[in-house]
Amino acid sequence: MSIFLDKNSKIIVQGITGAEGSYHTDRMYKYGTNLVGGVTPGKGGQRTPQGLAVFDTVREAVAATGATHTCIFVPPPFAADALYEAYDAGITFAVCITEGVPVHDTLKVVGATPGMRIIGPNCPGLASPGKALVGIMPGHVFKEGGIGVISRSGTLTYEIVDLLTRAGLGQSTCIGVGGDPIIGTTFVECLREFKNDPQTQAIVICGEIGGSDEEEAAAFVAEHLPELPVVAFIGGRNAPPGKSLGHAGAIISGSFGTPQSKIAAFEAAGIPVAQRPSEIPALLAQRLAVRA
Amino acid sequence: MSIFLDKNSKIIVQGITGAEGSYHTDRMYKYGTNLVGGVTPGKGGQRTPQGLAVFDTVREAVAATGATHTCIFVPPPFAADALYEAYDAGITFAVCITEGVPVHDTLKVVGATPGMRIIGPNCPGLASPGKALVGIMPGHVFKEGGIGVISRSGTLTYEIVDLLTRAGLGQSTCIGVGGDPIIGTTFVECLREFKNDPQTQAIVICGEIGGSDEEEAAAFVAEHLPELPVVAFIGGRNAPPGKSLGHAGAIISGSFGTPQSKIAAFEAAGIPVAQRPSEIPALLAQRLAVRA
Amino acid sequence: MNLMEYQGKELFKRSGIAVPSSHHALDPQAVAAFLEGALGQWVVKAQVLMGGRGKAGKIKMATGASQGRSVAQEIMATPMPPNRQNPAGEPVKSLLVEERLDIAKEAYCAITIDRAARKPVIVVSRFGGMDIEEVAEQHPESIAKFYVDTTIGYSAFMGRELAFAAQLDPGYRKEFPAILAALYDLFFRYGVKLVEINPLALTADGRVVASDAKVELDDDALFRFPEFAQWRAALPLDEDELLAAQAGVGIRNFRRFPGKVGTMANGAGLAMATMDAVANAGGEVADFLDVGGGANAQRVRNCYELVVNTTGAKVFFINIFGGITRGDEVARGIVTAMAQTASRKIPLVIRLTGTNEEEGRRILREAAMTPVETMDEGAREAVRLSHGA
Amino acid sequence: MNLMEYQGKELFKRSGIAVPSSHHALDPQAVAAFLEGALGQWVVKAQVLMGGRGKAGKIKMATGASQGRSVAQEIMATPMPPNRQNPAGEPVKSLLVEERLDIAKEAYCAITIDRAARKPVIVVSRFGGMDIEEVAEQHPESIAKFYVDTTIGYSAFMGRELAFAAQLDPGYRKEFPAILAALYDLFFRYGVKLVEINPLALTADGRVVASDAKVELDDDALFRFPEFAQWRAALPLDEDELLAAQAGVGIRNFRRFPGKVGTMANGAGLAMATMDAVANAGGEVADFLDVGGGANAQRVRNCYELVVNTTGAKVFFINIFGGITRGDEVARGIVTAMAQTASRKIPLVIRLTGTNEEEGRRILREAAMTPVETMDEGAREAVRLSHGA
Repeated sequence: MSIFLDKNSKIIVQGITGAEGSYHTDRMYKYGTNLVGGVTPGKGGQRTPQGLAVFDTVREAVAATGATHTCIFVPPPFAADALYEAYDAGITFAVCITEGVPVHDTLKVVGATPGMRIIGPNCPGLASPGKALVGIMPGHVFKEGGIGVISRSGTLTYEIVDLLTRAGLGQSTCIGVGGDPIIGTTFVECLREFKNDPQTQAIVICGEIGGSDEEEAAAFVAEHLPELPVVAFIGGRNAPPGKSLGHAGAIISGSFGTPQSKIAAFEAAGIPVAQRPSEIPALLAQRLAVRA
Repeated sequence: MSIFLDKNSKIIVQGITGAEGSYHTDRMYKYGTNLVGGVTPGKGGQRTPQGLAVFDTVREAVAATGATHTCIFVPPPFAADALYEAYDAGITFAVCITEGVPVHDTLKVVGATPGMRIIGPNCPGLASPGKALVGIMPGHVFKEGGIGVISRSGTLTYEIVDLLTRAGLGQSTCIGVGGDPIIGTTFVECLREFKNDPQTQAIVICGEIGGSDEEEAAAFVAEHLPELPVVAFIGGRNAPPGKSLGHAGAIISGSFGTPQSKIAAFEAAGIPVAQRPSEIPALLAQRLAVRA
Repeated sequence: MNLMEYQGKELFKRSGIAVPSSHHALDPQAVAAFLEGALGQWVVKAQVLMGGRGKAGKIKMATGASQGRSVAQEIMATPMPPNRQNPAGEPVKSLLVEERLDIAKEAYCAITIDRAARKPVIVVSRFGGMDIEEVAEQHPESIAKFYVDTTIGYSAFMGRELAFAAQLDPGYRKEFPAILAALYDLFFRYGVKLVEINPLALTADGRVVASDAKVELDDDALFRFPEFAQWRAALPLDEDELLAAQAGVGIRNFRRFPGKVGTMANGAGLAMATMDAVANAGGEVADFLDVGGGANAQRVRNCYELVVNTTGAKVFFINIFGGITRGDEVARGIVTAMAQTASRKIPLVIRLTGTNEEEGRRILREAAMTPVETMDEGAREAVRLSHGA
Repeated sequence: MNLMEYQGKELFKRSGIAVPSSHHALDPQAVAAFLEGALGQWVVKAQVLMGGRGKAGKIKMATGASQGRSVAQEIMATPMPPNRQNPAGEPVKSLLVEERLDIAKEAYCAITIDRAARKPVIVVSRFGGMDIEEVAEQHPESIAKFYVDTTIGYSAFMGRELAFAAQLDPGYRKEFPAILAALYDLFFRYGVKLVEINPLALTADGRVVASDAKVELDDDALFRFPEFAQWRAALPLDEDELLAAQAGVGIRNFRRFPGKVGTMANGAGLAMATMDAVANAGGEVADFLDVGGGANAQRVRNCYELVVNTTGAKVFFINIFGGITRGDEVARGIVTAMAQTASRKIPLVIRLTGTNEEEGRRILREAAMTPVETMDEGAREAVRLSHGA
């Protein structure tokens, strides 16, 4: 198995003829992702270089292809509209790559689309190696296997996945949940899915400063996944309070969101916290060996 | 049994110390309804003449009494707020007596309170005879029995119930769904409940001009309750188009909401339509006799 | 409350929907003054609530002040011709003088509340400028609808979907989602029951403009918009509503008809059933009247005087189902009301139930009124008396 | 974007929240002019973003023009004293002259977005006029919160519940739900991240007035409100953001620190991890810098110049994880950038992965730069070079 995404997930791309959309459509297609079409209003009837049908609306795309998943590449002012359109057309899984979506837009969409799983916004997407890749992640770093990876960042995730792959530790599903303060799917929601995934034998949590997603993930692991090998990493330990570093969500406000609090939470849950990404494979191998 | 309401339903009154609220609280109390308290902001800590506790907020009332049902007597500008407060406090069944609620308020409340059953607004409430009465209906016309009654009006319902009672036909639950264009619970939703109520042996549908509730009820009966004796009445057969008569919802617009359409729908579903209320008991007795 | 075209367009302007440049004029002189020195052709439109202005010759072109004055005079000279719903027609009290658009295409769009779906519904057709019910018959495929989830509200994709589904001319596409956004905002902000743009014009130079405006406000929401009170004054009076308000009953609770049997009941449903009962007994009613709760002496008197003085009633059938009120109290109220009124007397037929109903009927009999036991009996008796009268 | 008090109060006024009558003055002369002939006592407040104005002597009372001028001069004479987040302090560029309220009680209310609940949260306390974190420690029972369901929005019961739960003085109760309604409307309408009234004053004559105003707008939503652009000009510049914008990277993507190791990475998470790697290797960074996607020659050059010219970097550690981009292309870009720049040269340590990474490293070696294979190795090397420099 794997979570959220597999070989048969039928996926469309919203904004498929835009610069970003067409570039990443090609990469996803070449990875072997089951893309079934795309949407650009006014370009219905065209075909992409890969031969994918372009539709004017998500409703038409879903009717013609049976798509259940969407990957959204549209500018920030239109991201909420794209998500509503997907929801209204019956899409159940949406990945929103767009960075810079107003936080109230995300807040409202998350509240008004019950039953649709949203990954992001401001995220690199996700991959179930060997099956499908949705978003902007580089396919070549992945290898199919038993490690679930959840992360708030992009390149750092690829870095960590690359380290895992080089160490022979393949992945079940890797999810970049996004760097914004409000995101559609949190670490805990990913962990809840991993809990029921037989392919996933261990988990890497790649957190960063800001918010309390890491603390909640630690508590969830302690309560629901005490037996599972889990390793964590926290980026931004040396960040000053009051300034967000790159990600809108990576900000320490007062006593909230500090690396100390996150590290303490992981350690209290029995989860080792790597000092540097390069330590992750060894920590993981160690935990897997103890279990076996 | 009965639907929506029985002897054990724990009921509060919102606006319990107002003129309307206190008057009808007394009548409900004397009927034997299981009232457990009421709400008037700023009067928390007082007691009603019946000895019921008054709370400042619905949240407090629910926490203290375990109430699940509410009956709302507040002026029109505050009705939506009262319904939201009930919803937020965990109330699952709300009767809104208030007449003159802006239609957009009702529209928004109905869309934003999934899982809470709302009767009304602009309705007389409901009664499960011998068990409980919520709203402003006169208790003395009812008699416990096997007839379910659904109606869009108030006094006409009492008239019909009175005719049934005098003819020896007791009632399971009688619901005045309300006279507004947008209401929380339609005929079809009541019928769906009656379908699973062993006490209900037959149904009287008291419709009126405007909307398509009657047509939908007829279709539902034909599909899901073909064996159940059902009798209908339509008020306002002699109404002119374009003018609402008393109820905001009783209006014929173009070809919509005409008595002809409603009568045709009932007849197509095999439901006899009484020419006058006084014919209802005989029609019902006849249908019950055929079945027995 | 239905708004006049110029009022609706004022709301459109506030909401950012393009309308033709225009001037609201109260008389031909004002039309002439506005057109003094104005270039090009203008349209002078009667401001009335009734439909069919074009066919009735109440929309005319004009160039210059002098022609403007003369067409304005023609339009205002006669009221709108009567129809079934407005047997008296409707006087023309003001005019809208409007830039004449060079129209390339006409479409239709509206937002209203769908009762069955319990959602706002947006309706669009590529055919505008004619009655939408006619379009529904002749070109059903041209009508596209979208039911809006109120927890989401309007979002631009809805406008895109509708434009594609209704096959609007591509010239509309770019602006259409934003026009619907503004229209939905207006609909939601002002508690509107119906807003309709028919036609929504695409001009030869590519603008999308609301060429007409129909707005129905929710009477129950007017308390939130005190600014609309001044507009109400400009609307044609609904005499029935005015009379009802004067008598102290709800404006929806009284409606006059041409028959001879006056009626009154407590509760709208019962009042409708009372009308039907009179029809079943072979009579014709003079009115629909819901006296509401608390049928006390003052209220009964007001209602009696309302019916006797403003309808052709020859008999007054009072149908009270005493749910909570006591029969004897209602009876005393009626007797007192009749003793106090200075209006002319017509026979009363009174159906009265409730606690102490026998006592009530005794009181009525003693006051020489006709108590009956059922609605049917009362209707028959009232019809009989009306024939005799 | 954090607003100054006078800007926040302007938004409050627009939204119908009562604020003291006031005048925004740019210098002592304007204060004096405003107070010429004004009766009673007034408060002169420094308009700065930093907290702790009272303790810093930047809020003073004044009666009359002459005293107004002199306290204004005193306040503007020195900047706000520095603290850890603002080591340079903050100059006082303008003043708010405000009616002095006769305050009977002070409460607190705020609306912000709760990340964990993914809902707006309204926070109320009966203790106002002090730091809310202090209140949370000393009087936790005085703080009441309400998480708002965005599909419902604000409704008056929330204000009633909060007033009871926070045990606000009964004097607040009547107006409080409407004040929160206006505050929520402002929060929602302008895409606000935090709005805080501290204190919300109850005056001796029973008015409820926002005595201070703190508003944080969402930078990502500013495109919807072009009217706020003029306000930004009045705010103290964040030099890092300005420099980032000039270099063509996002305003959140660059931040300076006192160390000697310049850093740059592609991706915010990797850039943070790069900072951490330098710290792990015993060094101190000169900056945080996310170059973003497409690390082409022009972008690399801009970033290099940004770091060399504005920080104390003695070495520049470039950490590129070539997810999609090719290693040789990035290497060529870096070489070209270094050839083109006119800025002074410092040693480069470059960690580069991706397709054709060996070829990339060869290109770098030939250009006399230091290619490394891992982030840790690069950090160690950069720290070593910075010590040597």
